[in-house]
Amino acid sequence: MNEQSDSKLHLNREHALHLLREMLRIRRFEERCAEIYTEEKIRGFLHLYIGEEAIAVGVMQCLTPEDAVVTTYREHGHALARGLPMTTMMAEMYGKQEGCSRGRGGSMHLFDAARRFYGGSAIVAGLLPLAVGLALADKLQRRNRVTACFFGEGAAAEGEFHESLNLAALWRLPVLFICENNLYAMGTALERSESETHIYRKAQSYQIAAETLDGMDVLAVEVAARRAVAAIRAGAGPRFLECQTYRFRAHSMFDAQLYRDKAEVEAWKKKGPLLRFGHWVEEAGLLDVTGRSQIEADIEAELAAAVAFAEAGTWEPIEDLTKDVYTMG
Amino acid sequence: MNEQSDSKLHLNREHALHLLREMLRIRRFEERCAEIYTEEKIRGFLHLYIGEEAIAVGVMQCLTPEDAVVTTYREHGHALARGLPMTTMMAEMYGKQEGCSRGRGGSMHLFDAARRFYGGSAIVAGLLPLAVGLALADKLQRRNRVTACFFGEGAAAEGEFHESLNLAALWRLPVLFICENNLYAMGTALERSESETHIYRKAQSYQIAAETLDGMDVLAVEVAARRAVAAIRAGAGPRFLECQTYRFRAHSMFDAQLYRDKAEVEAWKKKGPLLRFGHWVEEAGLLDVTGRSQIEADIEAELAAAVAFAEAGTWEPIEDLTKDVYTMG
Amino acid sequence: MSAATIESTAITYREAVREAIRDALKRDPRVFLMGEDVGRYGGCYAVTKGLYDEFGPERIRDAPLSESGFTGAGIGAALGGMRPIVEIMTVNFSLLALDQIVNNAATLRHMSGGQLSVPLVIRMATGAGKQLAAQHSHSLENWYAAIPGIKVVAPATLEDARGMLWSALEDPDPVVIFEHVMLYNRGGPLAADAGPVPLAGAAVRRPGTDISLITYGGSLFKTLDAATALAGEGIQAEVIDLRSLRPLDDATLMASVAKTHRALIVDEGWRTGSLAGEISAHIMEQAFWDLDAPVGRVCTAEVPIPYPKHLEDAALPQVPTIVAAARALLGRE
Amino acid sequence: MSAATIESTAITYREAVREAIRDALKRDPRVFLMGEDVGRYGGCYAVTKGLYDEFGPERIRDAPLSESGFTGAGIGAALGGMRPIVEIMTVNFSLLALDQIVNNAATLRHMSGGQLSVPLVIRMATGAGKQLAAQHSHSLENWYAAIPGIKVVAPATLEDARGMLWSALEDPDPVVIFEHVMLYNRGGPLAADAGPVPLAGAAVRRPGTDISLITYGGSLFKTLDAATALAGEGIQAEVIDLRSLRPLDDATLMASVAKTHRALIVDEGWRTGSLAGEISAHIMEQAFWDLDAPVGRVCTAEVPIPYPKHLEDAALPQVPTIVAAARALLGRE
Ligand SMILES: Cc1ncc(C[n+]2csc(CCOP(=O)(O)OP(=O)(O)O)c2C)c(N)n1
Ligand SMILES: Cc1ncc(C[n+]2csc(CCOP(=O)(O)OP(=O)(O)O)c2C)c(N)n1
Ligand SMILES: [Mg+2]
Ligand SMILES: [Mg+2]
Repeated sequence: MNEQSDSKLHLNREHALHLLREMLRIRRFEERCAEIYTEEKIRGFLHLYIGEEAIAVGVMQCLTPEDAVVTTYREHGHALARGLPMTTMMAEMYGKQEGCSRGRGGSMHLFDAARRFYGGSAIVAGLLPLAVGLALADKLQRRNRVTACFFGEGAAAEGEFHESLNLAALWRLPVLFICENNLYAMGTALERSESETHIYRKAQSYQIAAETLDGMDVLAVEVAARRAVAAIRAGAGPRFLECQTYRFRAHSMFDAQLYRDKAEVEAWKKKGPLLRFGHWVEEAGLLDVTGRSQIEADIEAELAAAVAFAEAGTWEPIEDLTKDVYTMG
Repeated sequence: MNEQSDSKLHLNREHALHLLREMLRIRRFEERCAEIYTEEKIRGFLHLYIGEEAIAVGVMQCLTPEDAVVTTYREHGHALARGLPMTTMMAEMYGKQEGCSRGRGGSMHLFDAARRFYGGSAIVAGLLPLAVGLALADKLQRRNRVTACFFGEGAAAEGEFHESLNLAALWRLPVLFICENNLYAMGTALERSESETHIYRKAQSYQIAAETLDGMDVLAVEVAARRAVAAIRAGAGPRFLECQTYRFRAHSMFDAQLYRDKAEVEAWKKKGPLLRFGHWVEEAGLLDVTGRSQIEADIEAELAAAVAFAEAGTWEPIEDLTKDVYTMG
Repeated sequence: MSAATIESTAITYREAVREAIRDALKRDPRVFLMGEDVGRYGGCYAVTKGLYDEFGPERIRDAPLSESGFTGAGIGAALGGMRPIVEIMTVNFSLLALDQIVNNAATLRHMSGGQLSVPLVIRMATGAGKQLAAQHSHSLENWYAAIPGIKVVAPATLEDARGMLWSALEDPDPVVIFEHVMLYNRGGPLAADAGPVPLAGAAVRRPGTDISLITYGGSLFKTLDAATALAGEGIQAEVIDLRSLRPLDDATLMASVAKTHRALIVDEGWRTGSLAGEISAHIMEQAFWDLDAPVGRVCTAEVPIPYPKHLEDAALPQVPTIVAAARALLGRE
Repeated sequence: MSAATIESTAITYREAVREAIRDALKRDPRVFLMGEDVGRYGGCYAVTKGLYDEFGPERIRDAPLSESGFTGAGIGAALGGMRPIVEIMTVNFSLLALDQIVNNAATLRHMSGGQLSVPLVIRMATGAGKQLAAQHSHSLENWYAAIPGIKVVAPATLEDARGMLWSALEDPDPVVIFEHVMLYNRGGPLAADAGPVPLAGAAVRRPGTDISLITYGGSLFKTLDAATALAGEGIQAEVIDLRSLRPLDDATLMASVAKTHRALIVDEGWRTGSLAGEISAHIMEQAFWDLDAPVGRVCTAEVPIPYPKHLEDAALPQVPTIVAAARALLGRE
């Protein structure tokens, strides 16, 4: 495991178990969502983060409640790691009005203003400019806050990605860009969408300090993010992390995955963030079988409560359809 | 003057005088346009290329009639160097139907399909994707042609610039990108619009071979362009030239130029492409005072004919207003 | 050819589009398809499944996430002598390419004094109904129908899905084709020799005398169902499928209104600024004196489409709302 | 305050907008202006001249050529507690920012279940008349007026130019302000204490009884001139300035039509898909039985605007075409 000397990471038992638990919460939540999807209680698009949990969990350790988070349609992991309750998230997946977006957004549009979680967007690269603006507001108001902005490597081909990086760098804004490079954008492999497949080099071409790292290693992510966030808070402007990762499941729920080899998927699964970190925690004697079962049981209980909450949730009345299009009226 | 060893440039007297004459044609044409503008016979926006003539002239030496040219609203120089007749260009400036775009485009929208001159666009960076497509058509049809695409450094901030570079590099398309870095986009200095002010480095971040060069030196431009075009024709994919230059005049006709120092303008004028190359041609004994006068007189005659042609031109009948919106009807 | 020799096969709308693309690729070497995930993935709505294996990566060209870039590249390739079909996954993402479409594709011919031609076809999915929420459920057909220099069609039937792409590729000007997401799974018989279908011209899908129901694309079948329901009440509704959204076929519309004296337009666009409004204005201008009642509109509620099914349903035109609006226009409430 | 104490100064529309921005910057520290060349250059239409020196680079923020980027940054800054004014040089370039406006600014409040607020003001120039040709002469107000979640205004008078920006900044939702390029040089007196002007509500600019001329923005003064010409022929035209394009003030429109029984809409947008069509449909739906003649439209010819003056003039609504259309509606040709 990566434990660089300049890290401020204090890896005691408590923290290690916290990381494990957080990743497991995401994994179990999504596995359950996939099941519920087949029951047709969750509909629309459902993009699972399974395999990529280390990134959201690693980065989120480095943020304070004052910081902001901006992400994509593949955002269950970020939302859970940011502290959104599983209950309101699950209700949102169902489309119930007790959901974190009142049920209107569903899987792709989780919001939580109190936790400064700004979505949840279905337009690839569409929220990058918004992250720049949140950071600009902080800078103008002299608040020492960071905006963490997650996106896939597919977003790097969009013009909005470049415009955003340039603005953030030019104006030295406190944005942490996190590219979740899972090698595919739907069915398009990175080498078929980018002439330069090292995404961090694109960031460098804006004079943004950038690095690539093992996104399957939660400690590596936390270390890198902690360093980056510290630099940002010190006024160094934006930072960019390219996290190498892989999605274990289909792009959305239905996808024959003809564009990649089964063997490739299996090889990556062996590097899975839960597998490796779980193993390490065990090896290090931080967790025995009973402890692990307890964690799983806790999560199962949390999940059961979330599902019950969602099931018990209510539908927004049709009369409210046009409410909130505008603030008044 | 830059005469690198790998250049295929044969700088005999004839060619030197040709370069001088071509640059002078642009200079005199635009000076006349500016005068005519004050007479209100030319209207709308008029963006002068004065100071930047070496780029269009240098690059155009390396293209064949089969190659394509795509440019911006500051395109008189490219059009003249590409061989568009001064007559139809001047008629276009007047808005007469004898103009190269039937008078409908004016200064910003010069077209000449026969010369594969595809405009002339008023949307910054808007034609870059189109250049990519022209090159794609050539590649798909197995034609060994180059598409030369000119744009200002301001365009580099637009998303379309990045999307285009990536596509060209990814698909190894025969595009020659020429950035005319005149340090300002309207009133915005480069360092206030780009975090990385070396535009060619942006191209490199797409794995495109790119270089920066003295855009005030017509020979340097021709040498670089010749090398780039040769590589493109050999199948090496796109090439990128960042030409350092300066516009001597206002952005368009009206502009108080409060955003830059008079001294800066004067310093650049000393490096003017006509001044330096004219001087060099003289020093090298290639042209005496009479010869120079003869060139000027020839151009003056060409210009006089162009103005007469434009003046004698006719207005497109109002009944034809909606003609050509569609091919039929 | 005698009727007996014309065979027809059961086919879905998705397959009809696919066959149209396959045909075009076989017929004309200048044709190629370009868009996100059209190749190895098989298309986000599985329209292009199999074509990559059949035609290879040059002609079924996967593009990076760069809507503006590859749409513009399509324009350039059309200028360069190709016949590109650009697929923008959905109209929602086409906002990113609008500059290319409005400022380049639509203007180049006129602005160049007739010198340049942009024989480009752009296909995109449109519409709601799959619970994809606010950023994936737009119907912006009217925006496109407002752009001089392009043609816009919305095939609703299998014949049109198959035949309009054919005609679009033969057209020298840019053509935008809207495919409603809820149509892809619709099946039915299609004649084996189904050929090109002209781009202009509305179709009377059901003749009637009491009211003209004017619609297009994904709303056609809802409107036909509404007409059936109305017939049960003794109301004979004429159903007109616009098919071409630009230009509009005023002759067919006005002939119908001259007969029925009443018109209702069903359009999945948001009401304000909808194509329905434009058609209402056309009837106002050309058939005012024929009208026995004001032209009505059934459109989508003016709200970013919400995710839950009951709210999505409530936001969109539905058979009961169409029936009720038609009844009201006939004074039968 | 007695009438005597209210002073008014001669001012141009350009200066009125500038004063409105200056006021806002002084009144509210959360306000800042962001856009291309708004600072050192002074604005492409010189609207912001002098503000950079007065307020500095943080509050008069020059942005790179990145319409999507800085518009989206404006949305984010609004979410972050600021009150940004984003200037997009002209509506032509706003196509590049439409994704941000449609998919983010307009949806965030609803889609988040009412949690988020985007108090953003976007200003942009619109319209033709300066011989800037096909890519610089659009009037796409109707596209914006079709987007649920934003408000759209088009101030035509000095009072509105000054006062609507004020109200827009106090509005918790995104507001788009269209400034017609031909208005900037218009001058007149403006009261020194000119205050905020509500965003909703049309204004009757000239009362009349025979026909309602409905217009907005750059076409207002042409329409008023047409009304004067019509008065010379004994036709009393009522001129209505929409001011707010979204929402539309139906009450004022229908009250006028109820009185005049005839309406003509003057709109610089291309005819098909124009706001004029939407208004015609509103009148159809709400005042059909009041009409003595079909509602007419004077719009821009459906063509990329050409450069030469005579063709540009021919493409746009003009006083004589308005007068002729009004006469025709009154049966006086
Ligand atoms: C602008 C835009 N274009 C296309 C799509 C369709 N789409 C949704 S996700 C996706 C792939 C994105 O890949 P990446 O950014 O790598 O994220 P990942 O799904 O791998 O996490 C595509 C093409 C979209 N949502 N938005
Ligand atoms: C998309 C777009 N945004 C803004 C403008 C307005 N504009 C016209 S030219 C220009 C500056 C462009 O600078 P640069 O690319 O460096 O070219 P230069 O004029 O220096 O040759 C701007 C901002 C435009 N035409 N298009
Ligand atoms: Mg990916
Ligand atoms: Mg420049």
